[in-house]
Amino acid sequence: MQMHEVKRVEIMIEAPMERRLSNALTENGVTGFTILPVLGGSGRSGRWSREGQVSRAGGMVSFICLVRPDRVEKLLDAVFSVLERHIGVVSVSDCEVVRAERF
Amino acid sequence: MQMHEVKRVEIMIEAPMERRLSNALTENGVTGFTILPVLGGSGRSGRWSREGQVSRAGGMVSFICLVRPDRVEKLLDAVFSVLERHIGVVSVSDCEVVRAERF
Amino acid sequence: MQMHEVKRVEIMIEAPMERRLSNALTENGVTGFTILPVLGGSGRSGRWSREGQVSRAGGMVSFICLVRPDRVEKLLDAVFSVLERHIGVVSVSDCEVVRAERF
Amino acid sequence: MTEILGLAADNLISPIILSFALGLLAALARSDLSIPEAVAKGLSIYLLFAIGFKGGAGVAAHGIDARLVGSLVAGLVLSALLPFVAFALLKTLTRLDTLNAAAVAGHYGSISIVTFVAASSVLTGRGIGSEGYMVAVAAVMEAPAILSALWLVARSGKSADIDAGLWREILLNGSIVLLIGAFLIGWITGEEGLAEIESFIVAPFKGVLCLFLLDMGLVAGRGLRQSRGVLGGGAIAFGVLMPLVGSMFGLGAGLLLGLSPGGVVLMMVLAASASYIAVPAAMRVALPEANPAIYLTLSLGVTFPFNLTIGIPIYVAIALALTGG
Amino acid sequence: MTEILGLAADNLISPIILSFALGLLAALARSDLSIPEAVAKGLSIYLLFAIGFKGGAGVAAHGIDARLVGSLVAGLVLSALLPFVAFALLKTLTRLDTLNAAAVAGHYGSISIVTFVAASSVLTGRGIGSEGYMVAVAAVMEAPAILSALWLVARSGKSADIDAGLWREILLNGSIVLLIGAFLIGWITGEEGLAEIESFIVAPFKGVLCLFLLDMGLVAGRGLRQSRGVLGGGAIAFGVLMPLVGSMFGLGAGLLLGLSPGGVVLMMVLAASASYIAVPAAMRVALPEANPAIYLTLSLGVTFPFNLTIGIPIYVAIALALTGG
Amino acid sequence: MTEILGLAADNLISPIILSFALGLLAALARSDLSIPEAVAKGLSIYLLFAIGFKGGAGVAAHGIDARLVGSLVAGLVLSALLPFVAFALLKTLTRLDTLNAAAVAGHYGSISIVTFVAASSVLTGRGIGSEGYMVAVAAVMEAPAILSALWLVARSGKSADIDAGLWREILLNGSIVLLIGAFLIGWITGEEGLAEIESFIVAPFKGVLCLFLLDMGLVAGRGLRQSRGVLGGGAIAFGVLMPLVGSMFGLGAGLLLGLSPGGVVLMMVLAASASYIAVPAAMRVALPEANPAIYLTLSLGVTFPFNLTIGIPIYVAIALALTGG
Ligand SMILES: Nc1ncnc2c1ncn2[C@@H]1O[C@H](COP(=O)(O)O)[C@@H](O)[C@H]1O
Ligand SMILES: Nc1ncnc2c1ncn2[C@@H]1O[C@H](COP(=O)(O)O)[C@@H](O)[C@H]1O
Ligand SMILES: Nc1ncnc2c1ncn2[C@@H]1O[C@H](COP(=O)(O)O)[C@@H](O)[C@H]1O
Ligand code: NA
Ligand code: NA
Ligand code: NA
Repeated sequence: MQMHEVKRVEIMIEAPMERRLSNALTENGVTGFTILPVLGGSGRSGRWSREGQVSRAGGMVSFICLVRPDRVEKLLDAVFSVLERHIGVVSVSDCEVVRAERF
Repeated sequence: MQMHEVKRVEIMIEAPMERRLSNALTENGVTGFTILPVLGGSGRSGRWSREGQVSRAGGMVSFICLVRPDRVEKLLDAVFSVLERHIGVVSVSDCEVVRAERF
Repeated sequence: MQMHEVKRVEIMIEAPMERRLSNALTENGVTGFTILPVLGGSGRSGRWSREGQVSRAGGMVSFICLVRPDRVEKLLDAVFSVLERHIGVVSVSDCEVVRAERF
Repeated sequence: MTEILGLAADNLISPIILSFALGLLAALARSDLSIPEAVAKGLSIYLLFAIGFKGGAGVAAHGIDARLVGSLVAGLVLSALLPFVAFALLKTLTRLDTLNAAAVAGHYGSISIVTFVAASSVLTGRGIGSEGYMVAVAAVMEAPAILSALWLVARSGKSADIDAGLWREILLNGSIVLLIGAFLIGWITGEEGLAEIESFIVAPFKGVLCLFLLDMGLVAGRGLRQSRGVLGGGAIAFGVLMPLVGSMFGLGAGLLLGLSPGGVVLMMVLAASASYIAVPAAMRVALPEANPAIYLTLSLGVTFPFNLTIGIPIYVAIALALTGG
Repeated sequence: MTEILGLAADNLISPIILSFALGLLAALARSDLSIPEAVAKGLSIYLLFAIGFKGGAGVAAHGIDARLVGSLVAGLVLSALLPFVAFALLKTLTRLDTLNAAAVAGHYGSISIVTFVAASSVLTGRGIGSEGYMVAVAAVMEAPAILSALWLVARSGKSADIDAGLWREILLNGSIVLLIGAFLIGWITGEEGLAEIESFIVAPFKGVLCLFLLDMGLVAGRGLRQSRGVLGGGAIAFGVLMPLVGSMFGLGAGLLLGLSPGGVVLMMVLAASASYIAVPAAMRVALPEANPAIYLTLSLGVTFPFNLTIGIPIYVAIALALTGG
Repeated sequence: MTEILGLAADNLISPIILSFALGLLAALARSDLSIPEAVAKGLSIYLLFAIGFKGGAGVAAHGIDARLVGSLVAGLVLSALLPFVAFALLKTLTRLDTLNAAAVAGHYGSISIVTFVAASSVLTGRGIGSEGYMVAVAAVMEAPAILSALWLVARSGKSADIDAGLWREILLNGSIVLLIGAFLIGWITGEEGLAEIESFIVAPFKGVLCLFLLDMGLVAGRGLRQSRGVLGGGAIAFGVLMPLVGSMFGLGAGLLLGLSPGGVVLMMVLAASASYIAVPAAMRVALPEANPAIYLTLSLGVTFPFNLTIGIPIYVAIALALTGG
């Protein structure tokens, strides 16, 4: 099968910021992404787990966006406009997709 | 540690197709995969979130398969036999594993 | 944006081992990781799904750790000290991050 | 007429309807109020178990009825027949293509068990009895409509992806199995069984229904918000007309069978209501090209609220008038 | 004094408090006992729906009261005012910087609905009536405090990230919408509506509250364990003093308005309690640099248990003494 | 004999057993009926809380009993002893290696709290009283069997992975903590506490148990389907014989201690039942090489249904015959 190169951007972000990140992505033309639930984790701000949260104030979610390589820069700008002051992690890796027309 | 190259295939697919994709993979000799829940997302068919779903008709899941590089082609054929008419996204990336005998 | 290379280690492990793996990572200086829930899967020990589990004895979780390349070896040692006798899958891939100081 | 309006007004200010309205408004106002998926599913399991069990216990109490078989057959026929009526109406009122029209039509042959539960609760509230086996009729009406919808598609030359696995999924889907299973348990254990678990399945029933309808309102509201503009005026007219048309078929069947007034109401409700669980899931598998926004919005966003608020009082009024109940 | 102690002791050996203590101890001992997130959310939806509905039905039964508007205004003022009191107290007792002090202060102007529910249940248990509209007062007190906290931050030159979306989130947050919605449903459907769903929202209420407080204990215990050392002695003193100070403001408002003894108690409880749901969520968005471990531990780990165990009996004793109730 | 059969038949057509059967059949027929994990866990928390609380309230009502300590000791001894019996029986009936045989044996020394709850509900239904502290006996029987199983493995030269963390997990596992905690709360608050939350933990208890057993049936059915062929005839025979053998030990202990007829039944049930929550979790950590399909299928797929349907009526009949109850 004919494969096309894209970038896979993975963003761990606090749950209360979910809607804001979705909006920022959409407004910047990134209309394809998937949101995964997160059970817990550990970082500089310590360990946490979903169970210990009494409210949506706690907890994180993980965004996965597949984008064309030339759009990564713009995507990251959008992400950091939201994420800047918040805890969270962003990583980018290479991957290939079959149906390229949609990215 | 001695590392071995494999491919990581990530498939986002509608939840009602989960059983069919599992079966197609197994029938094509791909017996190793992991299924992750998905909270929501956005694509050409618009935005959705798990909360807005009244039934299993909605929602997606994410399959992750680690396979030996020479078996990717067959895996993708199996995936697209199921996925062809459905919405969903398939991506392939490189990674390394330690215990190679199991892939 | 200035990007830095890191490794992305993904570990599928049985749920009852979650606390032990977290501790092993933390004790070995890996203080950044995220834990994702897993719905089901298939491997050499057969197919399973979260629904079929009556207890925390069943089920798996997925750890994602982003680490500096020079720390992967130590991380894998920590992982295998816990995982050795248990079912589970470990894979390592390349990726890039923006804020490198935290890894 | 004034009586119907009075009934409708009475119905509208019940905690059940107002809970639905609260959910609807909250979702339309984009509040983050939400009921966790697992809890909503838990509530629906409770409702299915309770309504099935009480139906079975009812059959145990009043003995089996010669009309049971007739009612089941009527249900099967209605479910298979109504998609053709709906399809014709859709082709008249809307510009939907055959694929989407057939997909929608399938939903209207099948049933909404929550509408059925709400109607039962209205009947109980007004002291109108009904045949316990109507829950079995509800169960048999879930699936045949799917067959009719797929036949409509196949006839037009398009292909539907239908395998043995899908049939198993449709016929053994969780709601049907639980409803029929609880019905049989209620039937077998009878009055005595009912007495044992009455304070679980009878007393708190209406309150649980309120919370469930709150969730239905939330889901319907989110759906309406996301799919604004998907439905034209014709489609919306269909969503209101079709339940009325369907209820007439149900009325005919109920009167022909000689059901009790409450039984006639429930037959009308089953015919009038549209599926939003079993049929959409089947359609995603068999007709992936059909647009879920159309059939879900019609069934859940238009017809469900219509039946809940205006439809049920109308059906009650008509059935009582014609059966002299 | 001995009377207060007797009341406190009585209060301490109720199933509700002991369930909280069980959760707290289990978490501190690192047991893996846990209540699934979805179930805990389901329980809180039940409690909000029930308390709101009963409040509304109470208003329907006793007619609208001239003091309703006054109470709502008093609630708004207390919520906006108390953060300044809390801020001053924090600056005196602790070395928190302005950002964190303001974030904490915001929590103490707002309210904890579970503390309110627990106090209502104590009042019901002792046969003390209260104004049904106090749940509406609770709802209006959720948000104004956030504004005061952000103003305190802005005044000191720091920036708070506050957009229109955040206001919508705060004002239409799920708890407020459900509480007010259920209140209105209870009001509209009145006694009759209450009778319909009484065996769901009245009879099992206290038992559900036990399970919910078990979960609160677990969450508070985990929080305390994870943030050991985060709070100094001054902060802990604040967590115990501030509710007492706040309750005096509530007492003043209640007496001025001429509320019933139960109403005065509830006004004191609202003023004394601190938010751990709405305000922390808003703070994460608007003041991400403020440390959640500080405000959550204070509100959930110190003030909540204090109010639940010692505070409520004190407020009841004082209110009864001063109103002659 | 005919009496036992009559009892068994009576038992078989109760809503509780039929709900289990419904779940089992649905899973075997591959229906997608399922109860969300969170809801199932919520139901089990309810059951543990209710049974523990009622046990404690029972102790408060009837005063402490000289046999309490004896019963606890008997429970500890039975739990530690039965794995050796089970191991010997397994070595006779099956070809399991030492590791797997020891892992299975550990499950049969420990207990199934749902079997205990079902038996309590049968006793309540037939008006047979029992000692409230039997829930404490149940709690102490969870863990010792694990030690025996690990000792059996260590003796054969294999290594078991057992650290301090694991002991904490076993001894403070959620079910034990909740059961003992609720027992203490029931004891402390007594009749009065029970009255406060009776309509939550007593009235709906049996209905909740039905839904929980529906889920147990689903889980057992899925397990049986997935592990078809894992168990040979010898293992299945063990799964039916071992509870009968175990119950005789429980009978002996109960008669020696001079427990009430209901207490003897519960002691038999505890000895006869096998764990499928605490022990499997411990085995995954300590003996990862043992095959979970073997021990889970035996305990959940064979012994649990056996006890639920046939075992309990047998134990009741024997205990009543020998105690003249
Ligand atoms: N190196 C990492 N790898 C994976 N996830 C991380 C890493 N660092 C942080 N995270 C995630 O991001 C959250 C916040 O991180 P932090 O801001 O460092 O406290 C953590 O709780 C983790 O879920
Ligand atoms: N570029 C993308 N990156 C990640 N996930 C995507 C992307 N595009 C689509 N998806 C996921 O696939 C689902 C269906 O996509 P679509 O068929 O484009 O509507 C979306 O709801 C997302 O969950
Ligand atoms: N090749 C693979 N790719 C992704 N996940 C896998 C793979 N093999 C195993 N797994 C996961 O690891 C679990 C245990 O695998 P196993 O030890 O092979 O039974 C499976 O149930 C899957 O969730
Ligand atoms: Na219909
Ligand atoms: Na306050
Ligand atoms: Na046992």
